Amino acid sequence: ATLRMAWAQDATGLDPHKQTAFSSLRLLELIYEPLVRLDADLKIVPGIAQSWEFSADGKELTFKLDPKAKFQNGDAVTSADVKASFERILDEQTGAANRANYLSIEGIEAPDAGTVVFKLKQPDAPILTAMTDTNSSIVPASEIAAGTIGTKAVGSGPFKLERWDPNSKEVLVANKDWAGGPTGVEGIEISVLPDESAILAAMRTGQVDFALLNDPLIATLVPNEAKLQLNRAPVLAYHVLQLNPARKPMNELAVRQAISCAVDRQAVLDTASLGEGKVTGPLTMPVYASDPDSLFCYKRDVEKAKKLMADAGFADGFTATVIAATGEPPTAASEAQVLQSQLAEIGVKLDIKMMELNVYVDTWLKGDFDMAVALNGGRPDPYTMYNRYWTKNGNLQQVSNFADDTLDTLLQQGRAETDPDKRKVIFADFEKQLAEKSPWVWLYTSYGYTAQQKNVQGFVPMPTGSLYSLGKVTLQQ
Amino acid sequence: MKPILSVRDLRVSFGRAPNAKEVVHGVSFDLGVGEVLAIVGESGSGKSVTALSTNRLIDYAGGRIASGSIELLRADGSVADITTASAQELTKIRGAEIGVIFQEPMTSLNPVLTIGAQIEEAFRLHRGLTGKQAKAAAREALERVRIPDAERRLSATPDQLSGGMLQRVMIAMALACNPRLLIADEPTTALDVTVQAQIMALLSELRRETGMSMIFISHDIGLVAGIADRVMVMQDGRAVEQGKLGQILDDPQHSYTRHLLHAVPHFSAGEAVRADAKRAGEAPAKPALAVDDLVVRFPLKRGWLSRPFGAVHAVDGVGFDLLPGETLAIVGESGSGKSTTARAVLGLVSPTRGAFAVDERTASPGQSRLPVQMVFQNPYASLNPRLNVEQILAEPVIAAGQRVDATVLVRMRKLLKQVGLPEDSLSRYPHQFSGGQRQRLCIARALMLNPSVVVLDEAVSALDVSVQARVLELLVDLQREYGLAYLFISHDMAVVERIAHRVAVMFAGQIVEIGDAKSVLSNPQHPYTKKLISAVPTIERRNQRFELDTRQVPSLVRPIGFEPPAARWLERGDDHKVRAEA
Amino acid sequence: MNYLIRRLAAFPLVLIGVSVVVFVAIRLVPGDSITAMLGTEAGLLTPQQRQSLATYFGIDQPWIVQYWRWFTGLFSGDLGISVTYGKPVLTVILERFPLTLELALLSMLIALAIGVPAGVYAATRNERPADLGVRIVAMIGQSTPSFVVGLILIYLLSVGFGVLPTMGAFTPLWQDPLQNLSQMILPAFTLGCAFAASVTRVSRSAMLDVLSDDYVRTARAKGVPERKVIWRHALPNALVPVVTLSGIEFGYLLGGAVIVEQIFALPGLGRMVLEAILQRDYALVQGAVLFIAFNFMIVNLLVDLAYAVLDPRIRLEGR
Amino acid sequence: MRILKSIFAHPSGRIGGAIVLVYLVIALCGAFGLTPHDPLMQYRIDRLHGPSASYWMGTDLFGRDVLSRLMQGVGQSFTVAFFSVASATIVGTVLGLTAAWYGKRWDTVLMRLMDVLLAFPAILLALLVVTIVGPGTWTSVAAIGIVYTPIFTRVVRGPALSLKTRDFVDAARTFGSSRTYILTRHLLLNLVAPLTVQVTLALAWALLTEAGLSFLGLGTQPPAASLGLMLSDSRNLMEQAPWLLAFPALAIMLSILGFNLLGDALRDILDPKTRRA
Ligand SMILES: Nc1ncnc2c1ncn2[C@@H]1O[C@H](COP(=O)(O)OP(=O)(O)OP(=O)(O)O)[C@@H](O)[C@H]1O
Ligand SMILES: Nc1ncnc2c1ncn2[C@@H]1O[C@H](COP(=O)(O)OP(=O)(O)OP(=O)(O)O)[C@@H](O)[C@H]1O
Ligand SMILES: [Mg+2]
Ligand SMILES: [Mg+2]
Repeated sequence: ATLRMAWAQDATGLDPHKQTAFSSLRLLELIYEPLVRLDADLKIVPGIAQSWEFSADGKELTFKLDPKAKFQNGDAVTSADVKASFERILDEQTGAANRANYLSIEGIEAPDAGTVVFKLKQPDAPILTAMTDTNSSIVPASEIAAGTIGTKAVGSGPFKLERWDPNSKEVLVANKDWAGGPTGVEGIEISVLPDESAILAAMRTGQVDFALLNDPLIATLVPNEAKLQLNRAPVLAYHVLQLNPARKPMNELAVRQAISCAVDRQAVLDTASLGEGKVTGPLTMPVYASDPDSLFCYKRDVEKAKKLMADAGFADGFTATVIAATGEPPTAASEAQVLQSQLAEIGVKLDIKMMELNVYVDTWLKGDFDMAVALNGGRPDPYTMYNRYWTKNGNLQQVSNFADDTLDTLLQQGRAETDPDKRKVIFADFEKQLAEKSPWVWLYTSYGYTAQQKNVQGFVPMPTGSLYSLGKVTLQQ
Repeated sequence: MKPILSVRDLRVSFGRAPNAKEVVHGVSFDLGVGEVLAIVGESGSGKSVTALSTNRLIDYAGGRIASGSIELLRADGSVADITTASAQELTKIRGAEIGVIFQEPMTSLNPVLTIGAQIEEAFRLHRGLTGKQAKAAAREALERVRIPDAERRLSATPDQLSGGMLQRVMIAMALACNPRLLIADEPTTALDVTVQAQIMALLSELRRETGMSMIFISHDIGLVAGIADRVMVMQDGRAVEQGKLGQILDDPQHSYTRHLLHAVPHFSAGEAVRADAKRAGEAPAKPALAVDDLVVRFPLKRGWLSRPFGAVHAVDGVGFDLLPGETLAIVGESGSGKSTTARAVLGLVSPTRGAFAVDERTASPGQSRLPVQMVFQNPYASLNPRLNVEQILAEPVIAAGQRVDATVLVRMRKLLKQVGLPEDSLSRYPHQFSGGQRQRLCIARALMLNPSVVVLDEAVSALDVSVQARVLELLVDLQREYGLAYLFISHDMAVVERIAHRVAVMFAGQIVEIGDAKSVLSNPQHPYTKKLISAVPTIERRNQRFELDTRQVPSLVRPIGFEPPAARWLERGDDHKVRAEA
Repeated sequence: MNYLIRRLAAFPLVLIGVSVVVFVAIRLVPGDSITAMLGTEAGLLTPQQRQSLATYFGIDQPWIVQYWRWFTGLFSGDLGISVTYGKPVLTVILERFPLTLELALLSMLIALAIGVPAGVYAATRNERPADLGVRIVAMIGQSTPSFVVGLILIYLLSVGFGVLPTMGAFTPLWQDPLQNLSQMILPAFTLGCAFAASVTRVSRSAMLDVLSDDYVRTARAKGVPERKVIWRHALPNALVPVVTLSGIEFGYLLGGAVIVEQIFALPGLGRMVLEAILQRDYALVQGAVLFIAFNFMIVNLLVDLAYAVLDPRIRLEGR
Repeated sequence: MRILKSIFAHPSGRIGGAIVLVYLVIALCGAFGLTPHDPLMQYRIDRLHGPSASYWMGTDLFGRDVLSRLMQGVGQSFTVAFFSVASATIVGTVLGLTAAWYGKRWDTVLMRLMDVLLAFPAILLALLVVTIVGPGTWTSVAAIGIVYTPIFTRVVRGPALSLKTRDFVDAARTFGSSRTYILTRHLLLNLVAPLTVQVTLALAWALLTEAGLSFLGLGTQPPAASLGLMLSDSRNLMEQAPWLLAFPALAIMLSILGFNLLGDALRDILDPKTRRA
């Protein structure tokens, strides 16, 4: 049987090393495989690699590859392919999205066809988590040499891409050679239905078996239908109000804290997302997350906020502009409006400026805003997730505009530490500091939604939003 | 013998019940078999409404027959009351038993259907002919109205034929099924005199041939005289008088009939020209306007790069002079270049060649601001509907760079009074005036700046006869008072006779004859002038047989660089010369 | 013939104008293909990486050079390569065009089939209740935004009747006509609604004008039955404004009906261009807009030719 | 005055005029804050309330009063429609007039330029303008204005060409009236009729376009309301809160209906060709 699937946003390209859009990853992870992957509990499990181990000094990481792993062109996956793939990622010319995570790699060795050794300049615990990313997928060395990555999709995953009409449909067929065993369906046909209410309509009439939903307003309607089932998974991505500490008056700690105290995070969640989600601190992965209530000002306290404002000399408030992207996420405009109304209570007058996504990204990357409503992607590892913003030489320093010695130190410590328990302590401190210094106001994490007909069996929702388990899904007649 | 049509106490009204407005108030008449009844009367007197009631076409114009009866003697001898006939019955009667010809041949034919299709339709509907037969019948019908090359014309669309031709097509169509009654509603009003004569000739000939009856509507008594057996005079929706043609013309009983007969300028072949000729005797004054060798050509272009391949010689070597206080009339048929001459004099088209002098001030071609003013043909089109009278009269003053002050206002009032408009006119808008009043306004406007020459292009053609007479009087009075020189363009010979001192006859862009009005009108020399004058209908020419002449006006399109041979003028009197035929 | 040549000769000028406008406009928009692909992750690129991506997307040269390259490519029929689709722009456009064309044709058909008879009927019932009824319905149709019609249609069908034509995967007409029509009928109807309303209003008023013309009176005087008077004599004369309107609307529809395509998930030109803009697929935007403009002009030309066929008085000179 | 009277006498003019008038009043109330509630006030406990005595048209996702927002939205939508049509009218009229008057090369150049704009798909044109400048009220005004300018240019040029050949213009030329005088008094003044009609129709279309732009997220910016934005915000709530879609949709339809009716009436009144007994 073929699984009929629908989503609102289509992939934007096929190069697994370059494409970072959520919509692209959902497609590519069905075709390509990384060395290791994450399971539903965010634990690292085998991918192409059967096993792995760090050397005692933490400067060598060795993988043993699965001998059954085969590319869709029939070739076996060898250490040469792994080496070539990582060299491609590391090559500046490629423009690979994940390159920054691998800067500690000094050399890659392939002692035999089934073994790969990464030599590191320094101990790097998060590197293993980074390798679970679809952006670190292994591609055939032959395709790299031919320069066809991005035009032809040849991976080792459960499905082969047979046909792609961008913004219209994809046809995937089962990969008979898949090392993970036979797939539950013969193929997947994905339709792009840009309007989510149309997706719901199509599911109601039984045209679609499985769909990816973005908009909580639509998702909450699914449980009303007898034949349909809604899958929810908390995700790592977080909704946040980014302040720009380089701009007056957000350069004042008191002002930032006042804003943090004036925000009723639960209300934002309730209104913008119909309560679909959880209030969160900076760390969204369950292993590291602390109880939000223990964080600075997570209980709304308008009086305190007003006092802080007064202390900073802004008793009368001030005016600032907040930017948000149109439709990305769908709740952005709503969040901005709730925040606007909440901050008005302490005299902070927000002007909302909605922007087309690319314009927004451009502005955001330049750090050219007073405040920004954002949905930032999360990573399973705190260091990978935040080093870009809060280390002094983080790549997105110009976005966060906030360099802080304590935060920097904590992150460096966490990176080098390989003992999980010690890491937890370090990052708990990091989270507390971050919430208190309030460069940003973290709001909530939402759910990743998928909707399915009840006869679809075996789908496991993932916090990363991954649809990888579609490989094992079956259709009951 | 029973009359073919018997109308009793016909009342027709427009509009819905409460606001219904009756426009025909109880008209009765009988029409004998083979008889021609003329209905005359001024515009709006109800002529058309009466006629269109006889086949109930009036229903479609929003009218309703309120009461009365219309009895039609049908071909099978039965009598049908049109007022109560069913829609089905009416479609059988229309076209088959009652044919109609309308005033505007240009708009009365369907522009998107070929002539052939439109004529064939009548045969299909009433004779059941189809295919080849219908086509052959249509061709025959066209031949019957003397259309040359009928076969080819069948596939032409109306825009490809001239007005005269189209009216013939209309007649062919109306007569296709040999109706026993033909209604001709002002069938020649839109046509040139010469063409009018041809159509009239055709109608009388066909009538003799077929013996049909006819209702002939016209406001031109002269025209009626040529064809009618009986006349009915209408005024304000009533038939004020009816009787035999002779009786009405020679012994009118009703005052309105007398007024109508009196007001209409009758052409009398130069007998009625003005007596105050300027050129008689003493040394002529300096001309107010002198035109010498005026040439206007409109280039014709074609092809990729719009290369000119020829030109319309609209005006070719026209020259004349005009003394103060004198009227020169330019006559000629449509397209002969009359208006173009006037427009060139006014600087509205730039002449290809030629010189003007106004009050001896020469002007280069294309330059306006000479003391020449113009009165246009259509009083409705020549006044900006959005300006009030004060603004309209002020325009020439503003254009001349003067202030609109108290003295200007005084002059406005004076002129308004002189042209016979009420005191309070200044604040009114053009739509609040009748056609005649508007033309007076135009005249007043033309006089605002004390011009020495006034060009009047068909200035009275659009007006009702009695209004026409009054405007002509006004023009003469003003001419006397201000010593104005008039360049008077018209195709109506009777009007020309009344106002012109001199007459110039234009044919195909050239003046073919020019001279003293009396001399030209009474003793025309050029063949074209002769034809023109013989075509003018008058009440003297009763039941006259018009000559049929189907020649076409020559084309004015000439190849590039073509120059006509120099004119040779033959003197035919003191002030009367004629162009020698090449 | 001449006229055709002259009109066609003006095409390149207008197209160059269009191409310059779109070329400049799309580049004035902040963001580029790189941010469109990587989103916020684009910030992680080193300058060197960025440079090589710029080369990959062909946006590393000054505008003038880019334009010239693109412009000279036009002459060999090369509109560039779409970075989203990884295919030549022309191929992408031509894949989308049949749907757009079909949708436009269908909605025009629906509009004319409803609008013209309704307009004619209303005109013959001038100012009577039937006329007012038709006019009010037409005005309501004209004043309802198409997305409202579309959303409500989908909702009613899916919830009320539990049926819905297949959405997303589009079946071309030549593959499965029935399936294709079932997919197209709703969007065509949605678009056709407002279109039909305009046609109704225009044909009504044109018909009213024509019915008071002299030649209609002539036809009646000939004894032509009323039905024939209306359909054979009056209607052809009333068609010019209807053709004008249909031409304009059709021309716009050929540019794609963004919103309706979005709601009904049709892979048409409109959505393609919208997405190309959002994804900063410069070559595709340029090519598509040029293509749409070209179609628009062809339609205009056809409309002018149609005038000449409909009405022999209209000469194909100037405009 | 005369016009107002005739509008009142015309059946569809009466209805259309009344509707437009009511909307103007609503728009003014909305603009001056004369609304039952503060349109921005978020009554959190009353989120997504159906129509009731205190909220006649219910509340939205944020607990804001829909009626108040609708009133403000009407003002906003009308502002966009009014200014965009006004600018298109002014620019289009000037261009159309000069094209008709000077003719020749100027006409050719101008009309080809208008062709370029016309050939550009309208929604794309608006889209590009909006993405370049960033969305907002005045951007919408500019975008819609640019889209309508070529239409007005054509609407003016056609009749201006024929007016140019009318007798009263010829008469003016024989007096030697200045170009500006002729252009303003004789041409422009007589174009008022077709322009008025076109303006009312364009207003209706501008309302629709504004709605379309807002639907794509390119129009009015939150938290301000416009009819189109309210529609687009509510479409995914169509099932939970149908009133959120119904009222703005009705409001849009009714306003466009009003403008169309008024436009029809004005055409009947001002255009002598369609003036019938
Ligand atoms: N469709 C109509 N609706 C209302 N009134 C009309 C209509 N047609 C004619 N009338 C009125 O009926 C009266 C008679 O009109 P009719 O056309 O019969 O005049 P006429 O004698 O033929 O004039 P003309 O010489 O101008 O043709 C006029 O007062 C006119 O205003
Ligand atoms: N602008 C123009 N371009 C080309 N040909 C023209 C133009 N104006 C006039 N003509 C032609 O010049 C000739 C003379 O026209 P004109 O208007 O002077 O005739 P007219 O004697 O005034 O006719 P009417 O009695 O119908 O008014 C006609 O054949 C006409 O078609
Ligand atoms: Mg009459
Ligand atoms: Mg003339």
